[in-house]
Amino acid sequence: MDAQSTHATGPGLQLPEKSYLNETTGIRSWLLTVDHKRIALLYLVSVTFFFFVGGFFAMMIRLHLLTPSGYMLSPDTYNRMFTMHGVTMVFFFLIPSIPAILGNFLIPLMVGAKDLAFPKINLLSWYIYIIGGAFTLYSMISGGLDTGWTFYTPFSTVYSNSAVAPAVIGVFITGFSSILTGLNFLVTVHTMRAPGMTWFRLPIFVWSHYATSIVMILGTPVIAITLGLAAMERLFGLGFFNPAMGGDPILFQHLFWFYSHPAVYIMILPSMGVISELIPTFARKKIFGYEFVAAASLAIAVIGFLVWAHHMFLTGQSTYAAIAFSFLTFLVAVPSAIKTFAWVATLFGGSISFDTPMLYAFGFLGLFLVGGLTGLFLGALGLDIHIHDTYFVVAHFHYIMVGGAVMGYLGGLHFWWPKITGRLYPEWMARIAALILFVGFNLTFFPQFVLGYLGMPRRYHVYPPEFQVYNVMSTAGASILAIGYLAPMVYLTWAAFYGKVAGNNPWPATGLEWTTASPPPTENFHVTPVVTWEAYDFHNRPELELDVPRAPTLAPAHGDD
Amino acid sequence: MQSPLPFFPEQASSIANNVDALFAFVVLTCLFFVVLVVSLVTFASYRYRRRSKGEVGDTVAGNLVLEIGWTVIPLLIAIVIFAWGAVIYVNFRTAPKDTLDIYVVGKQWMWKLQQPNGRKEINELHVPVGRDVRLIMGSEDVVHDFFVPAFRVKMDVVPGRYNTLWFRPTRPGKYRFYCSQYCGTNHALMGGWVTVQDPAEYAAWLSGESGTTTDPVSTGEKLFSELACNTCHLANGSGRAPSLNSVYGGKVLLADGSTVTVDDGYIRESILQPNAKIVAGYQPVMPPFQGLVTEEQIVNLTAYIKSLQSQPPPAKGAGVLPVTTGKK
Amino acid sequence: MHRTGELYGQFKTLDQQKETASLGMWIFLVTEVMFFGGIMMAYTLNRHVYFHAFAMGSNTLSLQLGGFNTVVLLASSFTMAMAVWSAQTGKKKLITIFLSLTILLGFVFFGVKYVEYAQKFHHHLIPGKNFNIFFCRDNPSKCDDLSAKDLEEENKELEEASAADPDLNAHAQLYYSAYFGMTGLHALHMVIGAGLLFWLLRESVAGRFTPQWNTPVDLVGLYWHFVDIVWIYLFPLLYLIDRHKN
Amino acid sequence: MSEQHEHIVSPKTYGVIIVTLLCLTAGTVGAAYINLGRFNIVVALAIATLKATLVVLYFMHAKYSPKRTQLVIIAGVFWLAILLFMTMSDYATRVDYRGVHYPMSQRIVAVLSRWG
Repeated sequence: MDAQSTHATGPGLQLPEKSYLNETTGIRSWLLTVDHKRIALLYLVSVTFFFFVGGFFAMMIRLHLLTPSGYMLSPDTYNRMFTMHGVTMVFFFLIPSIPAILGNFLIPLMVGAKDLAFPKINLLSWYIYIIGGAFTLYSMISGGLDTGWTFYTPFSTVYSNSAVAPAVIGVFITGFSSILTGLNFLVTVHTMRAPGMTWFRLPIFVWSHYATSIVMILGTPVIAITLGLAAMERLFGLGFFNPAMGGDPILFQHLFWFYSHPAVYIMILPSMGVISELIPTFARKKIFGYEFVAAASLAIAVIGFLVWAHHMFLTGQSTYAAIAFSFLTFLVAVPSAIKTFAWVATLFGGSISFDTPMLYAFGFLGLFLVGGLTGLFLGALGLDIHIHDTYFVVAHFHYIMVGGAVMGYLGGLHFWWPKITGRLYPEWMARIAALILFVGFNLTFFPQFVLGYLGMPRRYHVYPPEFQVYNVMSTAGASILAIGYLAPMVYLTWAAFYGKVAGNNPWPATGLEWTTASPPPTENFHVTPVVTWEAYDFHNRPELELDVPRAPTLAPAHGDD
Repeated sequence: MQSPLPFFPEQASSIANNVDALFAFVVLTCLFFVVLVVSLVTFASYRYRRRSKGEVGDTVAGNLVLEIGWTVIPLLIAIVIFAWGAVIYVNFRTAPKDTLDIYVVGKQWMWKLQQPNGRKEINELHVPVGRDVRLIMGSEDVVHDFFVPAFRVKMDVVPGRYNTLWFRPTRPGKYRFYCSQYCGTNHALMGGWVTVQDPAEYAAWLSGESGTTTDPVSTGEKLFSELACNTCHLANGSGRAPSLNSVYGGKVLLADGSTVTVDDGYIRESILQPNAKIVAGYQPVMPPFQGLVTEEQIVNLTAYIKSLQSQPPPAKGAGVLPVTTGKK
Repeated sequence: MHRTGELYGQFKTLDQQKETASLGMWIFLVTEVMFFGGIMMAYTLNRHVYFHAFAMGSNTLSLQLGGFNTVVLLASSFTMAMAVWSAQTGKKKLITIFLSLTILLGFVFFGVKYVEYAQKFHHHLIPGKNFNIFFCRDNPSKCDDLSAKDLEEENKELEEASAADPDLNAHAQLYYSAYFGMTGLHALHMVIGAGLLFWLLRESVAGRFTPQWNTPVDLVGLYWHFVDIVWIYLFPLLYLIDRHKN
Repeated sequence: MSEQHEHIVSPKTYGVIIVTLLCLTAGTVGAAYINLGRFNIVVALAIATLKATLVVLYFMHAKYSPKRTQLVIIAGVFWLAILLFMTMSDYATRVDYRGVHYPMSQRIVAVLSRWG
C-alpha cells in the first residue's frame, strides 16, 4: 500500500498515515480481525465472488433461452442453472450485500461508535456465511441442485435426484449469519450512539437497516427451522411436508414464505436507505419529510410480515385468507409510495449534481418504480390468477431485486468507495457503466413482462416459438448487463490502489462518517464525536464550505428547524 | 394467426375479459405514475441543476399536506385495485352449479384427464363451448399447476388434496395449456392443448372411438397405468397389491386359505369385484371397477396381464404360490 | 478491540456494556422464539388435522416421567435465579452452590429424557421405516415394561383411534416426528445451556463474579429460563393432549 | 443510562414464584383429566402462558427491565402469534379442506372411481 501511495496524490491531499487498512498486516490480521470495517471488506470479497457465480448461471440461462427448443443445455442442467442462480443470488448475494458490506462498514461510523456492539459475533457471522456458502458450493459441484430456490416439497424432499441436502443445510447455516448481523445492528443502534446522536438525527440509512434487522431476526429463524425440517425429511423421512406420509406441502410454503417474502424487504430496504443518502447529498438538501421516510421503513418491515401468503393465492388457499392477504399486500404499497414521493420532492429546490452515485439513484428510482408498480398487478387477486408463476413474476422481482437492490448497492459502493479505500474512482468511466447498466437492465427484463402476460411460465427450458422474439431481446440485454457489472468491478478494484486520493469528504456529504479520515482509523474517530446537527443539514455546517443558498421554492410547512 | 410481436394473449373464456379489463386499468394507473415521476424528476433535474460549486439547496424539509396527499391517494387507488381483483378472484374460485366435471391428474410429466363419461385423454382436453367446465385436480407426486393462458385461469395441483378450477370457454379453437409450477426435469414439456368445440362436435367426439387402433396388450398396458393399477400392483411385489408378473395360469393362495387358478374369469372378477377373493397377505383396498370399465377394456387388461407371464416372478410378496410346473 | 479490565474497547462504561449485552441476549431469545415457532406451527396444523392420532401418540407417553421432568426443570430455573441473586449480592460461595445445583437438575432432566427416549426406541416409536404404533399390541412380550393394565388400556385406545382414523400409524408417526423434533431441539438447547453453566461454574470457582460484574451469570440465566419456558409449553402440548377418560 | 439501578429480586419472591409454578403444574395435569371438550387445550395453554409470564417477569427480571426489553419480549410474542394465527386462518377457513389425507395411491384411485 505504501509503495503505491506515490502514484496517487490529489491536489494537496494525502492518505492518512495510519488507517484500518494498514494498521496491522498479514493474512491473520484480516482473518481474525474484529474490526467492523475489515469484516465488511471480507464480506465484500466473498459476496462479490458469489455474485459472479450467480451471474455465470444467469448467463447460461439467457444463452440457453435464445432458441425455443433450447439446444444448449439438457433439461436437468437447465433446471440446475436457474436453481443455483436463484439460491446463490438470493441467499449469498442479495441478502448479505448491502447490510453485511455497507451496513457493517457504515453503521458504527454513522452512529459515532468505535465498533458494532458485538465485534466477535460480527466476525463469527462472516465465518458462518462462509461455511454455509461452502456447503452450498459443495452441493453445486456434487450433482447440483434442481429444486428451484423455493425448495418446494415434496419435490425437494422426495423426488429430486440432486444434492438437495447439502444446499439446504448451507442455506440453513447462512441464515444464522444473517440473524447475528441483524442482532448486532439492532443493539448497536440502541446502545452505541454517540452523544447528541438522537434517534431523529440518525441517517435514514441507519433507520432502514434497523428495519431490515427486525426482519432478519424475526423471519430468518423460521426459514432455518423450516429448512431444517425439510433436510430431516429428505435424510430421515420425517413426514411434515410429505403428503404420502400425511404431511402437507402447503405448510412448507406457508413457513417458507413467512420468511422469504419479508426477505424481499431485507434486500430492498437497505437499498432504499442508500438512496436516501444519495439523493440529499447530491441535491444538497434535507430529505423531504424525514420522519415519514423513517417511519415508512418500519412500516414496510412490519406490514411486510403480514402478506406472505400472496405467493400462494393459487395453491387452493382459503378464499377468505386470500382476500385478507391481498388487502394487506396493497397496504405495503403505501409506505413505498411515501418514500418514492419523498425522494422526488427532495430534488425540488435542491442543487443537483450528476455524479455517478446520483445516476444510480435516478436509475433506482425508475426501476424501483416499475418494479413496485408491477407488484400491484401481482397483489391483485384477479390478475394474479393469470400472471402468477409466469415471466411477469420473474420480471417484477428482478426489477425490485436487481433494478432496485443492486442499483442501490452499486450506487452505495461508488458513494462510499472514497471512504472505504481513501481513493476516487474514474468518474466518466463510472457514469458510462451506470448508463450501460440501466439500458441493459431494461432491455433484459422489460420484454419479460410481455412474455409473462402472454402466458410463458417460468422455469421452462423450452418454450413455444411465438415467444422467441422477446427471449432474444432479453438475452441481448443480458449481454449488455454483463458488461455493466464487470466494468465497476474492474475500475473500482483499480481505483482502490491507483485512484486519486479523495480526502475526508469529497462530495461533500453531511453524515458522521465523512467527518473522520478516509480511510478511517481502526477506532473510527480519534475523539468521540458529539453531534450537534440534524441529518442532511447542509446549512449549519460551515466546514462543508457551501455558501450559495438557493431561495425556497415550496412554502416550508414544517421546514427549517 | 400470431403476429410476429404478440402483445396480448387470445381471449377464450368468460373470465378473460374481466382479467384484461383490470389489467388495462392497472396498466393505465401505473403509466400515470411513471409519467408523473419521470417528468417531475426530469423537470427538477433541469430546473434545480447545480450552477456553482458552493451552491446548496433550500431549507424546505417537509410538507404535511403533501405527505397526507401521497399517503391517502395511493391508498385509495390501491383499495380500488384490490377490490376489483378480489371480485374477479371470488368469481373464479366459486364454481357455478351444474358444471361439466373433468378429472385431472398431474404426474411427472404428463396430464391425465378424464371426461364425465370415462373417456380419457393425455395432455389433451376437449371441452364444449359455452358450457361451465370444472376441473377436479389431484397430483400423484409433486405440486403441478394447470394453466390455460387463453382462459386466464390457473390453479396449483397439490398432492394430498383436490383443487378445483372452473371456466366457461367462449370461442372454439385450440389453446395451449401448461404446467406452471416447477415439477422437475421435463416441467417445460408438461403441457398440451385444450380443444374447444361446438357442443354437437364435442358430443360426437365424446361418443366416438378413440380412433387409435393398437393391439390389446399395449392398450391394456396403457389402461393399467391410466387406471393407476400400477401404483399398487408393483412388479417387484412391494406394493399394496400383489405383483401380477407370472401369475396368469398359476395358482394363488387366498386369505381364506383356499387357492384359485388365475384365469380370465378370475381376472375379470378381480377387476369388477376385487373383494370377492382376496389374496393372502393383502388388505381389501382395491376399489370395485364395476361399471367403470368397459368389456373391451377388461379384455385389453386381461391381455396385458397375460403378457406379464413372461416376466420374472417377484422375489417377495405374500400369497403367490410357486408357479405350478404344469403350466408350461 | 482493546479491553481494560472487564470493559471492552467499543464501550464507554460498564453500564453501557451490561445494557448492551442484556439487550443482545433478549433479542437472541426472540429469534429462538421464532425458531421454535416454525416447528410449533407444524405441530399445530397436524394436531388440528389428525387429532385422534395425536391424542393416541400423546397417551403413549409417560405422564409420570414428563411431569417429574417439568418439576425438575422448574426447580432448576429457581436455582438459576438464586445463582443470579447470589452474584448480584456478592455471595461467591452461594453462586457456586446454586450453579452446581442447576447443572445437577439439568442432568436429572437428561437422565429422565434418556429413559423416555430409550423406551420409545424399544416400542418402535421412532419415526422411520420401523415405526409401528401397534407394536406393543402385536408384541406384548417385548413391551414388558408396560403393566398389563396399561397395555390393555392402550390397546383399547388404539382400537378406538384406528376406528376414527384409518391411517393411524402414519399420523401417529407425525405426532412422534413432532415429539422428537420439539423435545430434541429443546434437549439440544439444554445441552448448550449445560455447557455454558459449566463455564460459569469454572469462573465462579475462580471468584470472577462480583456485584459490579456478573453479566455472564445474568445472561446464561436468561437463556436457561427461556429453555424452561419452552418446556412449560411442550409439557401440556405433548403430554396432555387427551388424558381424560370419557 | 448510569442512573438505572439494578433491581435485585429477593429470594422470598423467587420462593413464592417457584411454589406457584409447581402448583400450576399440578393444576394443568389435573385439568387435563377433566373433559372440557375443546376447552382442554385452552385451559392448558392459559396455564402455560401464566407460568411463562411468571418466569419472564420474575426469574428473568422483565418486570424490572427497561421498557425496550419489554418491547422486545412483546414483539417476540406478537410475531409468533402472526405466524400461528395467520397460517391457521388459511386452514381454518378452507371450504374444501377435508382434514383427512389419504395415502396418495388410494387417493388417485378415489379420483378415478368417482365418475360412473
